Amino acid sequence: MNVQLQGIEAIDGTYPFDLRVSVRTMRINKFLWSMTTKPENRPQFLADPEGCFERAGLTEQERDLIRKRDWQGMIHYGVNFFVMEKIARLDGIPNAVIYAGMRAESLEDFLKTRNVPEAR
Amino acid sequence: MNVQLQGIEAIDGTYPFDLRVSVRTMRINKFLWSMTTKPENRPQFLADPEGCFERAGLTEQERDLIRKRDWQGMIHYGVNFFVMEKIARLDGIPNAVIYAGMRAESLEDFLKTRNVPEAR
Amino acid sequence: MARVVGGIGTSHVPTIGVAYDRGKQDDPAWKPLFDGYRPVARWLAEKKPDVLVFFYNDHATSFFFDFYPTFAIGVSPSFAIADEGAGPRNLPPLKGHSELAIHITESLVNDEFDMTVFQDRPLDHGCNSPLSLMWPHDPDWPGAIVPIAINVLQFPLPTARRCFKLGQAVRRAVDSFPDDISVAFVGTGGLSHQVHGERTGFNDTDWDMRFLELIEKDPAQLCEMRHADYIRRGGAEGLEEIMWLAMRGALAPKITKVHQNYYLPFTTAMTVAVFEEQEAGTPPAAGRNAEAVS
Amino acid sequence: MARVVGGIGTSHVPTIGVAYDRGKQDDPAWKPLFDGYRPVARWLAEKKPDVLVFFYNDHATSFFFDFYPTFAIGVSPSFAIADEGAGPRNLPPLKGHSELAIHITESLVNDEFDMTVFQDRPLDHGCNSPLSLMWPHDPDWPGAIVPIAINVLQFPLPTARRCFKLGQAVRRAVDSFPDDISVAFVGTGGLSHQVHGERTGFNDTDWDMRFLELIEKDPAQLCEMRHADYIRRGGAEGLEEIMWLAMRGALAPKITKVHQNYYLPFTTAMTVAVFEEQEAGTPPAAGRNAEAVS
Ligand SMILES: [Fe+3]
Ligand SMILES: [Fe+3]
Repeated sequence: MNVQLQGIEAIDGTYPFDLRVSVRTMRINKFLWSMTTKPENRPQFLADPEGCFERAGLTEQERDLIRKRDWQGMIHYGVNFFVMEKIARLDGIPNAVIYAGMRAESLEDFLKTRNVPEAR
Repeated sequence: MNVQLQGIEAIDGTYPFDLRVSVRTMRINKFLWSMTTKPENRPQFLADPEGCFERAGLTEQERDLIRKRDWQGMIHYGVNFFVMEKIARLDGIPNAVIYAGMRAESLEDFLKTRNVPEAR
Repeated sequence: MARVVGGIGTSHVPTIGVAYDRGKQDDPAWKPLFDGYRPVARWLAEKKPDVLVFFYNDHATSFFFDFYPTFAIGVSPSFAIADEGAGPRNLPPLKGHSELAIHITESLVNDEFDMTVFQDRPLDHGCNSPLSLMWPHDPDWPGAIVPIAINVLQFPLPTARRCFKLGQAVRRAVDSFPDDISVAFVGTGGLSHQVHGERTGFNDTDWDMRFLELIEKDPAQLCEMRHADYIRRGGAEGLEEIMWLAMRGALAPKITKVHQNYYLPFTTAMTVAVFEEQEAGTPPAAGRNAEAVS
Repeated sequence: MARVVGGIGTSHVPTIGVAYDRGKQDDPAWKPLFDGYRPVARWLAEKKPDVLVFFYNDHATSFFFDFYPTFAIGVSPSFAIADEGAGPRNLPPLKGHSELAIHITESLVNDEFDMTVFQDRPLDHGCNSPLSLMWPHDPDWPGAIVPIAINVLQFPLPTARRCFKLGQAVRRAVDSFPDDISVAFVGTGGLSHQVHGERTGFNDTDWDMRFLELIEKDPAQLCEMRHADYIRRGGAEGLEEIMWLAMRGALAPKITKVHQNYYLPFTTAMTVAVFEEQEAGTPPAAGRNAEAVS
């Protein structure tokens, strides 16, 4: 147990991305990272996601999380937030939609919680 | 000046690979590294070195050092030894030939300086 | 000898850069943010630092978890602007300062900081989003940067105290650089925000104000805090605040805040603050391996 | 709690692996080398460590200078054998020990060692050449390794003292690992050799013998030496010897050498030595940030 994170379990709705998570989810994180940060891979990912999943050997659960852009599910599974948000970038989806998704709220409801909803 | 290397200039025939050298020679080192350690790049390097030089934008001096397998020249220029020896591996050239080359000796003369020349 | 002109703490939210690029300087939703950066730009125009030593973090853009450094320093003469999925921002490449960066690296490694050294890696919004509001860049940037990346993504992260000590060690290196150049330190990230999990949207302005007070007057208290404390007080991603401690460690024990702006419109408490040293040239610690804060 | 069975210092010359793969065990040119590893293999077969913590260096194989770490630790459950240009050696992939490696990383980072963490990177001859002579591996390796890479290629390198302190900190981490496993520490590299420049072929057996004496009985003297001293005494690439100091730092202050072999046929003084602790379980240093050698 990392002493710097002692007490973290008492903080709800928070999932520290530590090395245990990182080792377990290396495959899906590497897949998303290489499909989104490498411009040369983006067209094939957008055109044929299923083929890319297959070649990367992702599990059915992993494929489904990506297919559905299930933001909350990805975070629970252990996808790193900064890796995840880059697929949204490719889709032209703003982060506000991801934020609402992770809270399992509608975008409209989430925006109501913000001081200046226009500043997104 | 790195205090750990104080006095190094008094040691002849020795070229510390430091960050000043590394920044200056990044292009040729990266070229050799990616052509020799990435198996997918090896065939094109062996088949068309000139085309690879051109695409990598190497200087004429850099190309010539590689063409001639000028081991001593490469070390003087700032190619890292461990990057350099991997081209020799592709050529099937043993390290003993590189060692002799860096000393500007014939292989035969170099071997005479070793205790057990067969153990190479 | 290099001279230190002061330090800047700033958020590095990507939307700042996007709003800037879309010309939202007078949009009511963004004006309070942009107005807050004008005095910073004026301060930089006046102090004219040749180099900004930039404590920032990469966001799984140029660094991936298959090879992840605790501290990394960039020694290239130039750094591209990263493409984070929507294409790179239309900014000139950032100029590096190889000589200073190499001098700092040699000093840090000999001082028992285990740096990773990078070349040819694009810099993402952790660097470029606040920079574009503070430094004019048409047709080119007025100076160079030395980027120092801190791991705030994959636990274990460096402790708050270690970040402070890194700043102290960087200052010792800058003080011993022989050329006559001027340097400012920039710490980026925060303040309170969380952008993952059901706790997304968390903020705490009381904590933000307390943090701004402590970073100026009592960084020792911030060095004592554990990562879990930062997450509780400022949100999981608010933990980026430890990068301000590196900037703080590089400054003299006594500093004065000459500017501050705070604006919390959406998910991140967007903040910028400028600090000057009360006694110019005071080194931040007596010797090597000195304790973080006495 | 993890138990420590001892330590091994060994050269990692690539030709050792090549000669092994070609079955030169009885070739007169190689027999003195292979015979010297038999007692090491017997010692390992007897002590049966579950994990070898392996201080080694990569040779611009898996790590390149565009992103170069001072210290890096591998946390993957498995590591491929690297292809260094002539195809990978016919060895099974090395097994990692993720749980121990992660525990060590968390302990090291909290102890102010700024580790880079790697996953999915093949290991080169720095690891696999001596290992194949010491550990049976048909059909598979008898245990796992935790690879810890030390920069000995691109200056600035970590100081000799910092390597020793790394070993001490790794020992503290191993001592606090909750599972009942046994561990040996391996330091690789050296002894005297130089394989670049006109000084290629340099050796000094007097220095090698002195080094072997000091590593056992007075590592403090080795910690004082600068990189230039190592280069002068043992050749530019002999400087790899600082990796033995990490192994030494992980062992108790008093150790006994139970085996040694030395053979200098070509360019590198090929050496292997096995050490046991005189008082089992003695921690190498009282507390965190303790001085290297008192
Ligand atoms: Fe950030
Ligand atoms: Fe080596």
